[in-house]
Amino acid sequence: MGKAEEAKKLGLTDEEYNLIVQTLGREPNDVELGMYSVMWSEHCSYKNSKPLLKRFPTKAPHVLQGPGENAGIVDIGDNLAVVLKIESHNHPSAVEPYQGAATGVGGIIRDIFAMGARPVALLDSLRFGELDDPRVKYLFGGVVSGIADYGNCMGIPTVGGETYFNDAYKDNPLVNAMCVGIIRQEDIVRGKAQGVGNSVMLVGAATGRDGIHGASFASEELSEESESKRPSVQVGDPFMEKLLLEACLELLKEKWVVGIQDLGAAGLTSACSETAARAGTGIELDVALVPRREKGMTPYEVMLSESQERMLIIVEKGHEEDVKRIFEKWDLYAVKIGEVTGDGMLRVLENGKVVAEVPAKSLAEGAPVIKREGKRPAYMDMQDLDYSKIEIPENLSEVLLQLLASLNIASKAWVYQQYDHTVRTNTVVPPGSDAAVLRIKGTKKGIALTTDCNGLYCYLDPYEGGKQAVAEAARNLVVTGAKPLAITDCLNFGSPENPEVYYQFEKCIEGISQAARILEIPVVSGNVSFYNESCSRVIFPTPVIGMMGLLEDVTKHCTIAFKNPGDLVVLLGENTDELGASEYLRVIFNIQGGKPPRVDLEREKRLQLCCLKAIEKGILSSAHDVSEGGLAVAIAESCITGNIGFEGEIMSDIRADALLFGEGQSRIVVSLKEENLPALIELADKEGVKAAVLGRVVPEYFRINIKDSKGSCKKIELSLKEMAEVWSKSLERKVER
Amino acid sequence: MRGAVIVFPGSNCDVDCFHVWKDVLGQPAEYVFHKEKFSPEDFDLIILPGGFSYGDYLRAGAIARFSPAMDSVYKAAEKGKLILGICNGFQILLEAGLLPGAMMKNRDLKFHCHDVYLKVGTADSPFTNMYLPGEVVKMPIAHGEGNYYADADTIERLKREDRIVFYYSDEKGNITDEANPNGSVENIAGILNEERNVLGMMPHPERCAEEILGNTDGKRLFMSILEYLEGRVKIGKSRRS
Amino acid sequence: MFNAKIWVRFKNGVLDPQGAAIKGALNHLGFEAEDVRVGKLIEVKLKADNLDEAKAKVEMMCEKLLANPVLEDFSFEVVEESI
Amino acid sequence: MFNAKIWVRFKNGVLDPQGAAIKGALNHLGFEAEDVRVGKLIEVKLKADNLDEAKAKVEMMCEKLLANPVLEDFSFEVVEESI
Ligand SMILES: Nc1ncnc2c1ncn2[C@@H]1O[C@H](COP(=O)(O)OP(=O)(O)O)[C@@H](O)[C@H]1O
Ligand SMILES: [Mg+2]
Repeated sequence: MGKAEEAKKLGLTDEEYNLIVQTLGREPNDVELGMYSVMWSEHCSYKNSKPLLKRFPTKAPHVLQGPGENAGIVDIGDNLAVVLKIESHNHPSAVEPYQGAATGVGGIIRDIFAMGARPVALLDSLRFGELDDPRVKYLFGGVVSGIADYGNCMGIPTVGGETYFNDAYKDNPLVNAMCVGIIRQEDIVRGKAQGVGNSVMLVGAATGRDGIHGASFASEELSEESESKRPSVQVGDPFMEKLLLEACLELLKEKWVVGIQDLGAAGLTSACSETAARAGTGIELDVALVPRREKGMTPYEVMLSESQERMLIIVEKGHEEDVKRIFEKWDLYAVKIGEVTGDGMLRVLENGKVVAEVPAKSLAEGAPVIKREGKRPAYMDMQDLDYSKIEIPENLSEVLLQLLASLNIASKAWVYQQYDHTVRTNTVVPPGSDAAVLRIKGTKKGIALTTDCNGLYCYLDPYEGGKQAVAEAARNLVVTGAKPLAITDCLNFGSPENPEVYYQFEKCIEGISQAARILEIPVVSGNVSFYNESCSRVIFPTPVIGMMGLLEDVTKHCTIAFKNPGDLVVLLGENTDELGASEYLRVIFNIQGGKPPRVDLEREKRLQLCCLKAIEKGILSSAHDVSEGGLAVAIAESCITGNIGFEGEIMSDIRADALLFGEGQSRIVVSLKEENLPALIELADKEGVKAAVLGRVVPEYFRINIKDSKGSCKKIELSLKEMAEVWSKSLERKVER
Repeated sequence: MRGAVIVFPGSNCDVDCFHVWKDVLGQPAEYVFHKEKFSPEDFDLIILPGGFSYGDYLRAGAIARFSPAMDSVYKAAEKGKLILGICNGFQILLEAGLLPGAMMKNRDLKFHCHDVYLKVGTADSPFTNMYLPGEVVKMPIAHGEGNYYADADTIERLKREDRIVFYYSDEKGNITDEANPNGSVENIAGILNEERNVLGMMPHPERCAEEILGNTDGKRLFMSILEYLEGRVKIGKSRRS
Repeated sequence: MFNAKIWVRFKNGVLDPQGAAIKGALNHLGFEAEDVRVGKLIEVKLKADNLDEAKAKVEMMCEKLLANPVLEDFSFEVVEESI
Repeated sequence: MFNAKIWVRFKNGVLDPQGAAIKGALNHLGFEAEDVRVGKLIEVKLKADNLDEAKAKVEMMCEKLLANPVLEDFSFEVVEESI
């Protein structure tokens, strides 16, 4: 087989192959071709997404590191910074759910401590098909225990995430993991191979034949054949990673450490070429020096292995023994495998003989960018739904119960109770609220964390869906009392080669950018995952927004639970006549259509400011944003989590189901002592936010009356017990059955 | 009172225990790395923290018990020093034979992280003298292998000698199967050795010892230790006379 | 009634973190272990009409549930229970 | 070099949660499993001067580390590696 042909088999296009030949001035050998093929895969090169990602706002005075490094970094004062990043492990999890998810968690943790930060929290954003399918059930169970076992063993609390079920994800589940770390600003390190003559060392686990070509695997759609590619799935060793974490953090206190980089997709090839490219240097290494787990590995295999729990470390020459000493303490090896050079080449030797020699920059950054044209999907024209044809159900109490039982709304306790979310004793608000809150020991501060995205919204209107994901994430932080500071995003899409998918991608990015700009929340890191499709279906476009916010005084945090009988319940924001894309239509009428609710970003901004100020003033007892399931579900959730009831009356001419279950945006349900009402009203007036009393917190029962101006009246009446029962138990019942 | 927290490879509640003893109780605290030995005289309290020593590979706590630091722990236990094993620390104490019985995987094979109610079995110990016997307290658990097992004779003896410190219970103190999160025999959540100076427990008192974390029921355990060490309470008399 | 003994092992080349940790512990205790691999031993008592059927059933069990073909190999032995 | 196969099983009378779960799953799939017990298979390659020494070593390993006498029984087989 000719080289060009082989290149094609490895996924390189003719144009790409020619460029490689031109760059090298010769044909690449097998090792070089393998290295190029993984580094220029979509997963490593971002060749399909780069130009669009530039549209994100990424700058703000508090951004210490934006996209481009292992993770983003945000200044939070007190000389501290927060490091954050989210990443997908969708394809590995579709093939081997337990190990796929576990190694996904392992990988994102390494990204955080590669910056020198102590990881303090994990979040996981999950999407699966419907649980009635036995294979989906197997995938879901495996993914959750994989995440649990890895994060729990590491002693990093998993404090939040999301869990959605929709047939769109049946063949291709989404498993996104986010990690957050804290660091003193002077301790920040970067993944740069600086200083010619400095030593390049490999630390952590021995190298085996794991996951060779994993990066290209992630850049293909799933097919029957993917099953046969299974050996590329790696096994995670969280114990090894825990030792690696402690050893690296100990090491990184030393001034003579120049750079550090985790080995993820494309293993040594990626770590070496990226660190060299960032520093404008080269690296020469000898694969014979790499400790192996298996006999007889070729240079090709060593360079492309994706064995987990390894790091590349660049130290000043002469400090190799110091590195070894630190790693020995943790029973880990550290081996010098090469040196930083000045010629910009990544030169791979085997026992002194050159087996590959390519420009590091060309490998890491040279993949030709692919410009694509999007095409508005035809289905978008069918989204107009005539609601007048949908009859409002007679028994709205029953509807509310059905919504509370819907797995997209019901409690996710079955998931997050398998995650240690209290280790490190910082978790002030555990999973179960709108966002998790962690204190930062040694300061008065706290951080709040969330991930959000509604794939159905993004499917029906990618631009509005993108906007909404950012708005909702920010709102979820704000209701805890945190000011949103930064976004990390994980863009999960189908194949970019499909113009309709590309359109979704472009529009989602526009929506995210627009919302991020107006709400003033920069994007500091992220990840793109394409090819999430099978022959029968493409996933919903799912740009997951991970967001982090800051509380100046963590004791002032707020939760979603109603607290005191007698408290007034007030709606901040306005009810709208929107029903499109709602969980209500999906669950009750089996309709996934209509226009998703629209976010007025200026109004959203005022609402968030008002809520933040009210929490800061200490006048609220609880705050919970209205999202899936609408107003009735939001109130019910505040009741169930507070183990307390509600009674209220709403006057409105909006049709009853839209009022109760429509997912109109920019609304927050708060509760407060009656004496605080004037202060809240004053604040709301000042910010131009509507505030309306909905009712009161009462013991035990749940009653909402709605009346319109014509005097017609509808009601929901339920006992707290029956609501709590379906909301708390539905997921468990479904999985355990 | 000088406290030591042993750091095994894979310990991850070491910092939490250290924080409670030092910052919450205001006592001197030190980490002891598993490769080091120490003299029993060096410390008044030795904490074996939670986590996944050696990844909990093979069996939880099985490998950690061979650490050099454990040699010193045996000696300290013999000398009557207080040894507190929490979660993985409890598992290590069982494997080490400092406490009777063994730990198995939770009966539903799942990791459990949530609050549980505990009925105080005995307040007559250096660790629980600030609780009332029969009192119900709330503490978080976070473990995958907390299913305590011992044969009937051992259980009988633990009861007779009043060595069961906590039982999983409901909010009202009823010891029911529903309130048992992991399948432990007789809902046992924590036990003492014969001399009452070694306590192993699965729940995490260090995670509920500060107002900001929403629960301070665990703080009294550490305060009990201080009361005892500072000689303000005596224990064990009722039984031994 | 038939008794099956099923062994499930990691495939060659697949990382076995448990084995590695146990090897470390054994060597620490002074045993000279060169290599340790940890697998599962699953004993199943099952009904079948005859030995062949029992074997076929066990094979199916392994393929469907007991072993994960991505990572593991299996082997088994079936004997009829002597009453 | 010697190869040891070690089986570690729960003692009779100790409830085996994993076995119970697998039994449930097998029956759900339509296999008629009467009883399932899950144990460990630990394969150790070790140095020893002769077979007897190897066996003695393996016995010690089991007693000290590989099995927990409160819960578990063990048995093993050792063979010399054919080179
Ligand atoms: N996979 C998960 N891991 C951890 N926590 C989760 C997961 N799924 C949901 N949660 C938690 O459950 C709560 C409700 O989630 P969700 O319904 O997505 O909230 P919201 O609608 O406010 O975004 C949150 O606290 C969330 O962090
Ligand atoms: Mg919310």
